[in-house]
Amino acid sequence: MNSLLLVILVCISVCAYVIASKRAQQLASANGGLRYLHSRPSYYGMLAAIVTALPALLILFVWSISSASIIQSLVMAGVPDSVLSDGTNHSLIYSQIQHVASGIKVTDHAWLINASAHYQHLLALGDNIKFAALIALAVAGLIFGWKLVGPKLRARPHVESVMRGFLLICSILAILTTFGIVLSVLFEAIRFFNIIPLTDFLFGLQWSPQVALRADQQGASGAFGFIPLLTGTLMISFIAMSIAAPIGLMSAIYLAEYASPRVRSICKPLLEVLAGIPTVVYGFFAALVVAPLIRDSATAIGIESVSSESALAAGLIMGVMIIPFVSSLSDDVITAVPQSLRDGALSLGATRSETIKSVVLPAALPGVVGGLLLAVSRAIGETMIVVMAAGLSANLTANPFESVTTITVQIVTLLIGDQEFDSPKTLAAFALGLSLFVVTLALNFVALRIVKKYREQYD
Amino acid sequence: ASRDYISIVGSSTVFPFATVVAERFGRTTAFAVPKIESTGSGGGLKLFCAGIGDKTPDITNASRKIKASEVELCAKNGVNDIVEIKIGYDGIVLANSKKAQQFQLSLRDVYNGVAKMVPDANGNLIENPYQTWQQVNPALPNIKIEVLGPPPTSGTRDAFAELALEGGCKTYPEIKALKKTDKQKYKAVCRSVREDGGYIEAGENDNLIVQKLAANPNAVGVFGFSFLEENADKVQPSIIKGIAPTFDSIGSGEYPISRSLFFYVKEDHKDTVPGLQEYVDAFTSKKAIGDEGYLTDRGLIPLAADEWKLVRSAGKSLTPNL
Amino acid sequence: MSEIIRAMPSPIMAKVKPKSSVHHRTDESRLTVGVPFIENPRMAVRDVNVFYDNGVKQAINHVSLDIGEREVLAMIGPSGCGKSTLLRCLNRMNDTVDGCRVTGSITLDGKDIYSKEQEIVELRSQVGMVFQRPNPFPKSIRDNITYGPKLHGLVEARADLDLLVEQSLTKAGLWNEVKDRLDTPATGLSGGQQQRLCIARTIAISPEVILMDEPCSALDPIATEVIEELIYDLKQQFSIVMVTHSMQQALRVSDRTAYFHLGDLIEVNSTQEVFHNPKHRLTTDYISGRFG
Amino acid sequence: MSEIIRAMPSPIMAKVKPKSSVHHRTDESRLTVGVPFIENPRMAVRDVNVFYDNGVKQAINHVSLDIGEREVLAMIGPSGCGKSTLLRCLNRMNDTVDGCRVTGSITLDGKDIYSKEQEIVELRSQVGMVFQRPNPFPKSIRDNITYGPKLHGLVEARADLDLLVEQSLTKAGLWNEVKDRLDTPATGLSGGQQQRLCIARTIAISPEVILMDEPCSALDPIATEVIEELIYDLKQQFSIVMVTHSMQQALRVSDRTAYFHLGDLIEVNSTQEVFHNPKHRLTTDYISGRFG
Amino acid sequence: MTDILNQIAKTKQQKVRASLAKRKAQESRFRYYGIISISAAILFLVVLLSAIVSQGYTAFYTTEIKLDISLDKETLDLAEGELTQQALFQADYSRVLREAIKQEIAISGRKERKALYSFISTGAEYDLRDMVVAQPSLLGQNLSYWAQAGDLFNQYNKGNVDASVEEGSRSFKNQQIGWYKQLANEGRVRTVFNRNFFTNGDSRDAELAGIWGATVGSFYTLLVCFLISFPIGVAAATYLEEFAPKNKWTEMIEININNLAAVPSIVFGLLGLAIFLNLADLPRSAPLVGGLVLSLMTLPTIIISSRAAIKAVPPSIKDAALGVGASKVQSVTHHVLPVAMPGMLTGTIIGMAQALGETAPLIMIGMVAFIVDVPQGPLDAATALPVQIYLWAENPEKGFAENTSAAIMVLLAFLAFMNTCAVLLRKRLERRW
Ligand SMILES: Nc1ncnc2c1ncn2[C@@H]1O[C@H](COP(=O)(O)OP(=O)(O)OP(=O)(O)O)[C@@H](O)[C@H]1O
Ligand SMILES: Nc1ncnc2c1ncn2[C@@H]1O[C@H](COP(=O)(O)OP(=O)(O)OP(=O)(O)O)[C@@H](O)[C@H]1O
Ligand SMILES: [Mg+2]
Ligand SMILES: [Mg+2]
Ligand SMILES: O=P([O-])([O-])[O-]
Repeated sequence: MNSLLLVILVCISVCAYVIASKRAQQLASANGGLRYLHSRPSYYGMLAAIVTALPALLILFVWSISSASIIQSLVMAGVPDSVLSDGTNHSLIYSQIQHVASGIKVTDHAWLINASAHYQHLLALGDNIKFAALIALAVAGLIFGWKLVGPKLRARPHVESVMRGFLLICSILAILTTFGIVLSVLFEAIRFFNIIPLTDFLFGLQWSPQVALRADQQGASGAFGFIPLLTGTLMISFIAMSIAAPIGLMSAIYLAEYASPRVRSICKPLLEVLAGIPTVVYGFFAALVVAPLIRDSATAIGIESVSSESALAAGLIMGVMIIPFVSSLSDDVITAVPQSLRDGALSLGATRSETIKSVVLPAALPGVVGGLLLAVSRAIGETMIVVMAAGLSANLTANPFESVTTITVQIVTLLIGDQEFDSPKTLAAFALGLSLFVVTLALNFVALRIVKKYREQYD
Repeated sequence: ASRDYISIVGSSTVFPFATVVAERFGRTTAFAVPKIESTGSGGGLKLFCAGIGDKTPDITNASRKIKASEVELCAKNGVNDIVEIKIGYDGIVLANSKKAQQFQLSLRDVYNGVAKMVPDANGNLIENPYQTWQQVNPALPNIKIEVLGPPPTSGTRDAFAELALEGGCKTYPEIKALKKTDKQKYKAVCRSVREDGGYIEAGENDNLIVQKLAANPNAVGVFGFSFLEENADKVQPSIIKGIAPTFDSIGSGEYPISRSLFFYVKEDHKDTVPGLQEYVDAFTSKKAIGDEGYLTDRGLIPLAADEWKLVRSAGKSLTPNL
Repeated sequence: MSEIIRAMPSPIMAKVKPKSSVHHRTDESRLTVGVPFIENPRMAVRDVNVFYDNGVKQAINHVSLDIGEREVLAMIGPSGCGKSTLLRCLNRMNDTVDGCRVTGSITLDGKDIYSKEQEIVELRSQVGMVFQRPNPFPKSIRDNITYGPKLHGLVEARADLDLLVEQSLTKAGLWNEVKDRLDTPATGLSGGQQQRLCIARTIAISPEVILMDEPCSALDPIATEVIEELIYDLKQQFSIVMVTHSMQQALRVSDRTAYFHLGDLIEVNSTQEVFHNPKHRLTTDYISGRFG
Repeated sequence: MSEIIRAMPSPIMAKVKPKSSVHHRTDESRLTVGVPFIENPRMAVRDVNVFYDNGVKQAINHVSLDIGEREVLAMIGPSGCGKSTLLRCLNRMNDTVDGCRVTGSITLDGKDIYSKEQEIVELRSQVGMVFQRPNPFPKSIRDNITYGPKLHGLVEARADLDLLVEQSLTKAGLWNEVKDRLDTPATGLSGGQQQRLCIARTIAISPEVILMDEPCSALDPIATEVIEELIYDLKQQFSIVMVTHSMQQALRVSDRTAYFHLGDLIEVNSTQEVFHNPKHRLTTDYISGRFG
Repeated sequence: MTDILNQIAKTKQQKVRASLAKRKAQESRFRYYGIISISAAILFLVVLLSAIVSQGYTAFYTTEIKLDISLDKETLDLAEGELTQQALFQADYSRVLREAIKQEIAISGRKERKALYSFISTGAEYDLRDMVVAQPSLLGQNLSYWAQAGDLFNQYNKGNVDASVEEGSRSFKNQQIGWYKQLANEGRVRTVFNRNFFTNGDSRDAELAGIWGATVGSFYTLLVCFLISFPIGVAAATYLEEFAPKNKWTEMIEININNLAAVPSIVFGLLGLAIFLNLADLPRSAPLVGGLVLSLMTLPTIIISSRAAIKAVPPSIKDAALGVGASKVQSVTHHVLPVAMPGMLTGTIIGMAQALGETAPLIMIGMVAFIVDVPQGPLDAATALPVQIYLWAENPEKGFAENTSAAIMVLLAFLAFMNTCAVLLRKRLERRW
């Protein structure tokens, strides 16, 4: 129905475009050329098409949003008071009516049959009205658009302001959805903090969120201390960074300063392949290859109590994943150091490595640090590697051979099985999401500021 | 557009059976293959009871019987007509890696190893002090207590708490006495699981637990018998009260931690969701859950013949039986 | 004025054959007008060709030229004629350019700087360079000066370093302006001060020759004036080769001037001679403003 | 030569007060030396100030100047003196610069181009512009030429368009070089050809005035020569305002010359007069090469 | 005051030379660090890829067993009388196959029977059924039929079962190995290309499981993601870069968009759950929701890269257009956007490639179900490639290990394909000024 309507609307708009631009053309040639008109004929056409389609589309949009509730109130108005009065839930009754109408349910209550018939009738009526009204509106728009054509009409500026409006709406949409959606996490998180005090969450040392699902069940006590998760996350990120930072940085230096264009053109994309591999693949590799390997070799050199899901395994693999991230950011920053600084050092007789160490790196340092911070935020937010390779036990430990858990892992675990947002358990996922968001946001903010400052230095 | 496939949620223990049935059902009929999510019995029932209509599941699998509180929740949301189908038995096994020593446990050992509160020498309840199995029982190996088990959304967890923990708990007369005086406290003591790291909630995926056991010889896992069967090459069951979990010992009820498996169907959806009736029919058929049915190959312990007949008739007629 | 141009056939179009392929003027190098060779040169450039892009593009054609002691040699010519290229060959800064190749010979005090034995590090400590845009290191003023000497291990004692800083800055005419803030970042200085700092930095390693590539083109007239005075002072001690795009500047500061055109060295002679009595038609045209 | 400089105090340092805050020379605008106003001007600039950065920085101070019919007016002056800024005010290209504000009045044939009624699109079709670096659209040569006319609906018939392409390119002296490859990308042309294409593109919309901002500074001497000849031809039909950094070029092609200094219009007069008989001290210094 | 400069000049050459050896050693050491780092990274890539390939390539072929079957009505459990399509469809083909294999291998007892029956995949039944339904004339005939082998048999045949392991910890027992050898000696075992892997959806049987379902799921997800994020992203970037006034607000928006690009994907999964499933009441497990979630994630990436592409358009081109009298909107639509389009597309493809590899947010919105049927549209339940990998990786059966690796190979191939497209696009459309 809607798609047919859309097709018809498009057709009418195309008509509007064609006849309006034709008319403009005729006007122009009758009056000595296009200079007679304010704008090119196609702009008159576009304006007419906009006038035709835009109001109809807007009304269609409003209708789609509001029709459901209008119909609901109309249908509910027809339901006998006797049914409504005995304290039943209105929306339940309405869904019952809908089920009957769509055939899920069979019933012999007369009022229900009547109501569902009413419902179906309204639905059809609404569709017809919509259809007729929109087409009438479009045709009116077409006529209006055609009438508009004239030498005085500033068609181009009008069309252009519609286009700008469209662009503006898109950017507002992009920004608002992202914002609005962030707010909704905030909202759920606030619900969580209404149950569990913020301080308990932020400073608690114990994490045991699997509370009872039902009244008659014995779950965990519900300790929502965030610290063990934070330390676990930080430990894994730290291990990852201690792999990624030196390797990434040295790779970047080598590629930027030493490698021939040929080597560079081969190695750079190869490194970037590492970043392109889906993290679930790394997780798979970490869990099935690296973790047992670490365990075996640690036992071989006499370290006991090595967990099969050590922080080390997850951290190492995550480090490898982040290498290209560090290297490409550092590479950018290093190549952005002006050649003139290198020339300055070289012309004083510095060797290449001396130039790099004493001039290029210090100059690039803020940018490199910013890049590293971005990489850290990436590590903190990484999910699949840790879900598959790190553990679930919220140990508060500094031993990398033990298993730790991370914020992201807990978010996944908390929401599997139970997705009703009515217990601190499920809401805790949002609190964790929010804290993750805040932490990465803060890191990014700082990192971007540093990088930007650094860029400004040389622009 | 209304949904044209069956939507199933629920128990991870029943998941491997349900998927096999669903796949066969889809391949041998004109209906679509049902979509199955493993959410745990509790989680599944919660979703199931959220209401009727397209957006809610038609069936939930459960590795325990539905609780009165859940029936209430369903009713509150308009889910009144529920059909319960029992499909067979399952044992809850405690297992560890084949590379390690096999455990011989009593229910009391299990209780002392996993419970949150245990009685000390004087019978006072204290936070569980045991760190190694040997402290629980000198006959057990001297390794750290590290039990990987399911979270509260899981039916296995409920059954484990009721059968194993409470079973061990009851062996202390003073606690047993509590049942009469303070039922609430009794439950809290007997069914609470320790939270100091000895018991690790390993999520709904039993396969994952098995994988982790295989990699970590110190850990003990809690999961359904069928997973043991499939992974007999990697893990070994602990012997509980002198009885190993086997096909026969569970079927006969000899093995102490055995339970029934179920699924629940919304009768309301019978006429709307194509294939629902047929799916239930296929699941309850002799070919599937009979003595020689294909699910027994996957580790399902079949119902006794007369019990099956009852289930079969409920499945055929699909009349609400709760 | 424009009428005049129109009346005359354009000198360039008429006379200069367009630059074509590589090696196009193989044995015309001796065509350089004036006095390219002098007695006791510090550096001697002989029949040098420079190619870019792996030989695809020839930027310098068979240039031969001497650089004397304690003189300022100016290189002038229209944009793209190869002034910077030749200059950068003199301390092998062109080595850093991928695909750049140099043939012919360049000697410093008689030793071929392109020979295998030549250590580049050493060469650059002898032939210093000052660039078009001031490029102080993003460090303190003091560190900018001491960077080179420390690198080569020329000075060790702290006191010597201080002395060195003072003397270099004094020579560069910057001491009085910065003596109170030696430890502040060099990037905080004005453009002209920065350029003098770069000169001081170069002086600090006592090079024999200083190369300057349009050292004033990024500076305002006042700063230019100061640098020009400085160059006048420096030539008492160093040989200076300087590229400039301003004929006036060449006239003001240099002793000898070399005029380049599309990679050829057209004319070289004493500055007075070049400007007031040019021998080659192209030089005349350039100086009288027919092009450029 | 350098000795001379050393002997004389720098004229700049001594005489020119440094540019300070906004509005610093409010009523000195009449101080412009020479003949800023002429009879029957095409465009008239009256007491124009231009501010950048929301008024923080004043780039043009109270400039008044006429642009006559069929003449080439050259604007010269040291870097940063505001030549480009004033030029871009003439077709309101400065509107695109955030924070740029223009006061005073500029008229084209008596109509204020900064008035509310003025359609910018129309203004720019009357006052065309050629930029410093050639900037052809990344399209075919033909499309480059026809873009403007199509935009304004000047020409409809396909045949007319072809004719227009031919005539514009012919006027820009490019027809013979490109007539066989009108549909190849314009970016494949050499720099000089591109610049002529840009001129052809401007001619194609038949502007009344053509503004050129250093149109030759990115070109080699030969291409420059060609463009200069072209300008000579164009002035038979158009008014041309041209910014140049080369005094020689101004001398060669312009009828009148305006000399700017730090945002002030110092002197304007016939080119011969400005170069051979400058009235203002600053002009003299600039022309004699004391700075720049 | 000594003239230190003169002093330096005198001793310089000697001192420079003295320091040279050490400095040169330093230089080459530094260089080696760089080489070692790059080699380490690339080595890891090679190890990872070769581990995956060596484990996964066997999934591309599968095993079949030749059986002499007799399609008589009795074995098929077909009633006498009219043979409807329906009846043929529901006949008992497993019995036919089981009888056939029992003829080859003599067995006794339930245990052995089970062990032997596991040689034949349930997939063989369905294949046989489809064959008979398509060709009812086969009924009553005896023919030799290549039946799809069961998982363990298949694995053993492909050499993925280590027979030297002690029998107790191995699912494929010695007796079965004996039977295998017997069949192999009779020439009844062959290895063929595994079509199932590329045409099937998920399955509980490793030898039947395929990636087509997940591939189609990924396709719909990406399609939705593209249709939403590309137009909005490009329009937003155009507005912000070309039309928005440059002030504190736009700067703030820019910072926020940059930050959003680095928000962990799992947070977007949370959002999807809260907004699209719980608030907007969209169906669970649907590619539509997956696409929406991923588009929120890619939107900032697309906006950022599109802005960069627009910024990279030389302003001289805009000036040129304005200079001949084009309006701002015209200069943007006629010149800026066409020139920036390759850059925008490249950024979009890269964003899409990232989205293709995302797992965590899809898990949050229920795209982790067991789904056998290939989805027919964006509202059908589906999984996606990386989620399928995740699911398979946790399956205990041996056959899924190779399936997992093979699925990874396929996913990597897709990613490589997309990235190559991006590179080629950039190369092809990139213009030089
Ligand atoms: N790195 C390079 N690669 C390729 N060609 C180059 C390179 N550097 C310079 N050239 C070319 O070599 C020729 C000479 O350039 P050079 O920079 O030496 O000229 P110049 O006389 O210094 O000009 P200017 O006055 O503009 O600085 C020019 O044609 C230039 O394009
Ligand atoms: N967009 C801008 N924002 C702020 N200041 C500007 C801007 N454009 C130019 N200016 C300043 O205005 C003054 C005049 O600049 P303008 O570009 O007009 O000089 P010019 O005479 O054309 O110099 P050149 O010969 O270098 O082109 C300079 O001080 C310059 O820094
Ligand atoms: Mg140069
Ligand atoms: Mg300018
Ligand atoms: O997943 P469960 O079977 O333990 O509910």
